[in-house]
Amino acid sequence: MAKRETPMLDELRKGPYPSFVNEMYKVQGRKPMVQDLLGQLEDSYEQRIGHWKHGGIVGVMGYGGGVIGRYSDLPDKYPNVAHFHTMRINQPAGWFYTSQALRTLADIWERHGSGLTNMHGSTGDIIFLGTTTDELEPTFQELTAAGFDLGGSGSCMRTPSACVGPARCEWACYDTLKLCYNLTQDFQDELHRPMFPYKFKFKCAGCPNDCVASIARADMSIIGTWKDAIRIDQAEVEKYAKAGLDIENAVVAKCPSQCMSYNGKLKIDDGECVHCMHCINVMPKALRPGQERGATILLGSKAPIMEGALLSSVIVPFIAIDDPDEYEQFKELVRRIWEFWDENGKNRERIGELIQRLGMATFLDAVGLDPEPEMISAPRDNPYIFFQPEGEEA
Amino acid sequence: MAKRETPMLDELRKGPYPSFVNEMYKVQGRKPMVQDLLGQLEDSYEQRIGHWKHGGIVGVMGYGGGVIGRYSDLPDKYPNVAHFHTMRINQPAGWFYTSQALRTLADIWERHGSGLTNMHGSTGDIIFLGTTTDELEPTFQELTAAGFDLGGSGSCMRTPSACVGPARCEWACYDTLKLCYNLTQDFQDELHRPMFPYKFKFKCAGCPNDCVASIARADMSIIGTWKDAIRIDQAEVEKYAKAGLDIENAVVAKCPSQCMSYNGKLKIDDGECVHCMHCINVMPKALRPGQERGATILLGSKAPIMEGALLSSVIVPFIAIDDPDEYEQFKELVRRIWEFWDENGKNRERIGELIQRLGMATFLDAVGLDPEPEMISAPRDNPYIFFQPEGEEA
Amino acid sequence: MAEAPAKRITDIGPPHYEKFLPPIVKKNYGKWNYHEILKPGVMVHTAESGDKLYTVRAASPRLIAVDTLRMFADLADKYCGGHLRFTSRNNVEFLLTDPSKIDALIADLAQEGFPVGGLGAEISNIVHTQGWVHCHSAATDASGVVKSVMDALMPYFKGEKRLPAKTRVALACCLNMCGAVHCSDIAILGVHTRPPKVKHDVLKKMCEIPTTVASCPTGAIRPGNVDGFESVTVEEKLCMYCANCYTVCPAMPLNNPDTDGLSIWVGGKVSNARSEPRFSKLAIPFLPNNPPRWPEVVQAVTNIIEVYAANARNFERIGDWIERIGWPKFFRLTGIQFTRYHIDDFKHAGWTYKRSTHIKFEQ
Amino acid sequence: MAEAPAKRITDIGPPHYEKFLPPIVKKNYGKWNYHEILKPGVMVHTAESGDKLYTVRAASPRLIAVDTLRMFADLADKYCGGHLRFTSRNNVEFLLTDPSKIDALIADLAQEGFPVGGLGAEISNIVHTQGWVHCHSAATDASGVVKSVMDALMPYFKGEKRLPAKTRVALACCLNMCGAVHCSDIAILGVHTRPPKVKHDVLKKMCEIPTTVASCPTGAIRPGNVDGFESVTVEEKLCMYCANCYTVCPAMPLNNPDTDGLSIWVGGKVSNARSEPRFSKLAIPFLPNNPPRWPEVVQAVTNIIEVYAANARNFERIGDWIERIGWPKFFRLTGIQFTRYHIDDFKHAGWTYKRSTHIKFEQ
Ligand code: SRM
Ligand code: SRM
Ligand code: SRM
Ligand code: SRM
Ligand code: SF4
Ligand code: SF4
Ligand code: SF4
Ligand code: SF4
Ligand code: SF4
Ligand code: SF4
Ligand code: SF4
Ligand code: SF4
Repeated sequence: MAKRETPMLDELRKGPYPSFVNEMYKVQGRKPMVQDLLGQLEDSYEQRIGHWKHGGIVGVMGYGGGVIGRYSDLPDKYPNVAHFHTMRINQPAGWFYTSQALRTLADIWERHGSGLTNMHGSTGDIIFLGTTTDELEPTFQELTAAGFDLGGSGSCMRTPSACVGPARCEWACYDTLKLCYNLTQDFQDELHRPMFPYKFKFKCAGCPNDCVASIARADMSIIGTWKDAIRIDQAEVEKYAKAGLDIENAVVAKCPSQCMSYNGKLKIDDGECVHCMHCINVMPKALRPGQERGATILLGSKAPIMEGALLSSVIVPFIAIDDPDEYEQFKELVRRIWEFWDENGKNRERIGELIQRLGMATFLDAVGLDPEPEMISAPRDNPYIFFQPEGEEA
Repeated sequence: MAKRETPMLDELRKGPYPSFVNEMYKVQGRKPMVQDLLGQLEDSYEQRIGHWKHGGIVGVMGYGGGVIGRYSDLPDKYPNVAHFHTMRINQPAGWFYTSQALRTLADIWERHGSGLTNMHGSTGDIIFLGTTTDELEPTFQELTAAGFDLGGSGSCMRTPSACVGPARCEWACYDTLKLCYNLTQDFQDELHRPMFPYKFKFKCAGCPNDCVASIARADMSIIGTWKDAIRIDQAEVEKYAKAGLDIENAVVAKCPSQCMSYNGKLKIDDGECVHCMHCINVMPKALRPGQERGATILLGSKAPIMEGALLSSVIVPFIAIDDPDEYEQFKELVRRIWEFWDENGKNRERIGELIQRLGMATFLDAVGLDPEPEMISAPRDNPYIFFQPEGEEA
Repeated sequence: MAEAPAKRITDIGPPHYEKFLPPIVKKNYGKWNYHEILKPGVMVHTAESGDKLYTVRAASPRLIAVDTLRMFADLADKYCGGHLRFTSRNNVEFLLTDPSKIDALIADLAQEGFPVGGLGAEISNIVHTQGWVHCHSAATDASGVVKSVMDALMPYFKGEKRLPAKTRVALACCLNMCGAVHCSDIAILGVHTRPPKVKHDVLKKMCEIPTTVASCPTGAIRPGNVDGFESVTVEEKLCMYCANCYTVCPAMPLNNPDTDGLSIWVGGKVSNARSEPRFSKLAIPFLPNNPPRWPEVVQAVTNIIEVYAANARNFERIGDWIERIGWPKFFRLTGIQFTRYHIDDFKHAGWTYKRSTHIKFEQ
Repeated sequence: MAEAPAKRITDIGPPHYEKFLPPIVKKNYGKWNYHEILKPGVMVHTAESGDKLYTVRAASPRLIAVDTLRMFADLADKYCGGHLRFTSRNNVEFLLTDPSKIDALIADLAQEGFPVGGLGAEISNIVHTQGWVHCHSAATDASGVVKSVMDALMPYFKGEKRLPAKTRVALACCLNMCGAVHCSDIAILGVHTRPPKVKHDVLKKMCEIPTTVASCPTGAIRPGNVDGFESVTVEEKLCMYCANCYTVCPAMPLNNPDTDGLSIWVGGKVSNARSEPRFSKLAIPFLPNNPPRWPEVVQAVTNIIEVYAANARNFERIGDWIERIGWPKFFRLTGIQFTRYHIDDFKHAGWTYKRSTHIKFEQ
């Protein structure tokens, strides 16, 4: 069949930024599937509308997720994308690869799919973009043989992800890669076999800069922080000043809690510091997070559907999260939260929405956490208090 | 009948702050009603519970409000307060009196009621505290003969009030007393004959200091402001500095929009000023509001019942409100707002709650105001936009 | 009601304020230039004309006998041509043109038991409500609590003790909040803590069932057939004791000597000075009703004011101060216990959850 | 599905990350001391040991062919012992120990069409989603819009034009917001603007009526009997086109070539640096779907970035900048029209009303 002309898409082969259309061209010669993808996409561009139908349930044996079924609504015109399913492959923590590993993945997908990928999906997975139902199981078996496994989809624990953390970043306050890997391994069943009211995402950020956007995109956000004083190397501060950094305006004046002062020497009132990272970000050579390190646990962020978007909110102001006991305690908390969600969550109700519906205090009671003022920006301003019998002795 | 002992209340006759119990003692000798009031109140103190029943509907001929009916639930024990109704008398704007006027009021209440008053009630009225149903009409006739009239109660326009404004305050940006009086007179029918879904309160404050708490306690808050530059008398600034005022820290650093600077001379970037009054409050001799004066109109504040407390929000960022035309235009807006409320408001739904239920944009359309960014603290963060047919061409 | 006879005077409104303005005010109306606080309770306003108006502000319990009105009238005649006014916080202000008379007036007022003060950064009168003196809805008394608290705060009223900024205290005896306590530096609020007990016999006589059902903000009231006739039942788990049902239906009283009490709220403000107006937030969920002196309430309010006075910077209202130090520190400094009740769980609760890692740790 | 045969490997999870870490990372794991940005797209991390790790960051369209994976692999072998990683914004990073090889690598990448940049205060890759390439729910394409916008923003990616702070752009092709655009400095969001057209025949085959009804955030979907069989109807006045019904029920498509389009959002952020994380707010309610280059969107985004770059102070994210100047001024400076759509009318709308008189007036 003669290749359909794609003048509109070809427009997008021009320009300085790397072109996804060029990527399609790289494989279309040997992949009829991609020829039809280009064709259908050109139709979409001409008609300003998508041409995919809802995905049916497809997958690999024994798993409830990891594959997004996709079918064309123009199967006669573009038979090679009549089936065009996506596979989600759990990325290595921190998205590190060797050339060897990349080639292995490339070869598997060359054999079984469109040859197109997303490196990576928004949740963090490697995305194998487009294959047929028959190819799912063989692809899966080659992947596991090569030491890879599927990621999550549907109402399950989704593939956790982590910032580069201690592997390359001087600010990591806990080992994000280790925690991400540990959670992924310990919760394989929750990852592959949807049994929750809805999706649940973990994202591990090593410090408050939050380079994996965990506070906006994870049901549970684990964000590194420290309790003790910021470490200051006054000599390096001096050098920054000499090098022309306006410490007064660029650092001191921008400190959100106004807890710094500078006059040749930099002073920080660490009890007032809110650990925003700004001063450290600006003077990485002179300032470093303290040494009593750990993480703040926040819960509930999500996109708008359906009660409106949420940012995660603090449920544990500080925990040390390093040795096996601390890991176990943390995972115990996670299990209690899931239990509470299982028992009370409505279908397609995220944990963040559930907590708002039933109330933070109810949630804290259920999972065995004490209320702390660090969990709120301000106490209630309405007098609608549900006093409990013991209320009077408050 | 022998006077009941009131040991607990007598406790409250001691201490430096003027005592309401002493006030009751002043009249109880000649007012059995107050003797019984003291008695019943002592019961309440002993038993830690009130002894008043719900008020039935009592009032004066032709009026639907201005009287709060009140009945004792211990009528046998305290027959003189079996009826103990309150009359609300519309205060003169700004709460100014002559000794003559005070004596007139005192004499009327001496003749017809308990002899106890509140100067004033929270809405602003003179409160005549406690009389019987028979005395209501005679009291009313003596009051009107003396040039006074009742205030509001029930689902009507409530008695408007105003800060002292131009009568004594150098910061009044419009004539609060004149507007308050004008509204009260023009809306007498709305004041005396409840015909709204619920109460509607006006409060007139001459500047953003808001000395009548209008932004928290009025359905419509009219708060004076100015558009042009703050008037600076640099010589007086100098004097404040000499007198020891730390202008840098007490004024410049406290400016919420950081639009001031001081080095011998005080500079203000008036385009950035948010008219918070702080600098003027601290240096009244040196700084004065500008001369292009008027008011910001805000709508909707109220106590918690039932959707939660509200502060008023901006519906007109600035209007000049001085000459008759401007008064008429303003009252036209008020009437359109009442119309919208009448048509759409549920029983006991305040205007502020109604706007939140139907949406600000719907309200603006209905009353003929254009949306302006000054009406909001930030645009929506949720994507749930009700596009209208013309939406696409937005 | 029947229509009023023709000759009967109605709808005249209040007297025109101009009739009551002192000559100096009429002359300088809208032409004031600046003011100065001369001493506690005394200030002078200077007009562009150079005229000076002296204001002496005296405390008032707000509930006053006609005898006191007459006494005020006498003092006004004696000292200022019969001119006086009341304030939006219910203090009384004498308006003098002759400064030499100020001290004599203050002496006479003291004699009568009306101390002078409450200007500027001093504590002014407590805006309050009816309580057991006149309202059926009260969960506590108003005047008695106010008297007890103000007795303790007199040094701040008289300017003997300094405060960083204006500090507004208000009281409301039930959630209707007639005292508009929702935006006060310190608010005292009467609260019920038990659901209404439905009196079915009264209800069928006095209440409309739909209105009663609709009155509940949480939808706790359900229409239902109770032993034979139509009435309502209360889903007690959903009740947060607001008493709105009682307001519309006398058959649903909540008053209870042992479980009614008072709550303390902090950090609200009305003015736009520096920070924007702000709601008061919960500090203490419940204190017992303990007449005649309410010692627990007096102690709680005094404690907050003392901690504030000792820690805040100049011009910081209580809410501005807390904003700067953060709520955790407020609870630590005041020794007030943080409880589950402090965490909002009404309609917009999610807005008060801490959605960042901006956290302070004690060093 | 049927149980898997015993020999079949499952539930092994991803490879352990340590297998892929470069030796220098293993050696200095958790012992990094500081970093410096050497030039656009190139930074060095220095360990406590003194070791130095050089990172070269290259742009990626995210949708890449296996050929490109192999090309990356070859470059990694040639320049850095086969070690590389991808970032949370889908760029590719080569991890070098020998700084002398940096320029050659950059040249090879340029050769292949992969420019280097996106570090620090530069524009980095646009987090985006599937669009017409793979999703049924898309109101617009993802990759094509991103390509068009990034072509225009390359000077900011390459550091040829400076920005006051990190500026994160994201795109999501429908309200599900897989691109998590709700907290981005600039967000591009595909929107529908017409209610779903119910296909009753499909519905009865494929959808559960209760689930479909429950899926609507505004309760616009009512169960109802339509010509003979059970189906649902949509109260169009209550519909705000979120497509959540379509997500759970294929019989309720909203896609429409003429009324689907894109909206622009600004001022969101994720980091806790200086200010707390913040949602993006509506800037432009609707721009038409105009493939292949979406000029209206490109123009709108570039305009906002240029106005921001020209007016903001150093370290001010777009949201911080707007917070300082105020929204009215943002609309004035950008020339964007303020409309009724900007005023929130969802559940917590009241929170966004201006509840103070802190207003600026142009002089
Ligand atoms: C592939 C991916 C977008 C991408 O191009 O990267 C994606 C694609 C889809 N998402 Fe998503 N989501 C993806 C990350 C996200 C994220 C971002 C994140 O995880 O950080 C979000 C926002 C954060 C969150 O979880 O709220 C996200 C929020 C949603 C939602 C809204 C959920 C909500 O509660 O608001 C839906 C709707 C749903 O779940 O039914 C959704 C649904 C979908 C579906 C399955 C469409 C549907 O309604 O069934 C999309 C399949 C597209 C396709 O054909 O491939 N997707 N989705 C991302 C997953 C790849 C991966 O595994 O790495
Ligand atoms: C007398 C006064 C308190 C005082 O001691 O000063 C008062 C007394 C009552 N108020 Fe009030 N309110 C008074 C000012 C206020 C204020 C303050 C203000 O106006 O600035 C508010 C808060 C602001 C507001 O309007 O929201 C206020 C909010 C309420 C509410 C709650 C309304 C709401 O929407 O939340 C109710 C309940 C109701 O209306 O049914 C209420 C109801 C009542 C009732 C009528 C009790 C009832 O449920 O029927 C009280 C009669 C007490 C009595 O027996 O005398 N009162 N009420 C004030 C009127 C005096 C005057 O006319 O000057
Ligand atoms: C007399 C009165 C108006 C009236 O018509 O009755 C009044 C009069 C003045 N107020 Fe006020 N305010 C009066 C109630 C208020 C209220 C309303 C309230 O308390 O319910 C407020 C809002 C309180 C709040 O924000 O919660 C109020 C907030 C202010 C402010 C702003 C203070 C601040 O920093 O937030 C100023 C400016 C200042 O004091 O520096 C001010 C300043 C003034 C000045 C100096 C204005 C002037 O130049 O004349 C007046 C005398 C000083 C003073 O401290 O009282 N007035 N003032 C009220 C006296 C009440 C009382 O007896 O104490
Ligand atoms: C590589 C990466 C982490 C990863 O595991 O992949 C990363 C790496 C670094 N980030 Fe990040 N950030 C990365 C995504 C993020 C994200 C997430 C996102 O954009 O979705 C954020 C939150 C963005 C937001 O707030 O909306 C993020 C907010 C920061 C910040 C705070 C910036 C601010 O002022 O708000 C810093 C500190 C700074 O740049 O001064 C930072 C600093 C850094 C440093 C300098 C940390 C270090 O010492 O190594 C790293 C390189 C500099 C740079 O500018 O990229 N990183 N960084 C991500 C690179 C994405 C990309 O390809 O561009
Ligand atoms: S989140 Fe913190 S630790 Fe992680 S990469 Fe970013 S800056 Fe480094
Ligand atoms: S980390 Fe942030 S809050 Fe703490 S001192 Fe530095 S700038 Fe200030
Ligand atoms: S509100 Fe303004 S004008 Fe009115 S009294 Fe207070 S300070 Fe003066
Ligand atoms: S009025 Fe307020 S905002 Fe304006 S300059 Fe003075 S302090 Fe600043
Ligand atoms: S606050 Fe409540 S109890 Fe007090 S007067 Fe108002 S309605 Fe009555
Ligand atoms: S007290 Fe309030 S919450 Fe309880 S039933 Fe009555 S109206 Fe409902
Ligand atoms: S944002 Fe919407 S259209 Fe785009 S991938 Fe996600 S679900 Fe599909
Ligand atoms: S598009 Fe959204 S709002 Fe409209 S009917 Fe469907 S679910 Fe309801």
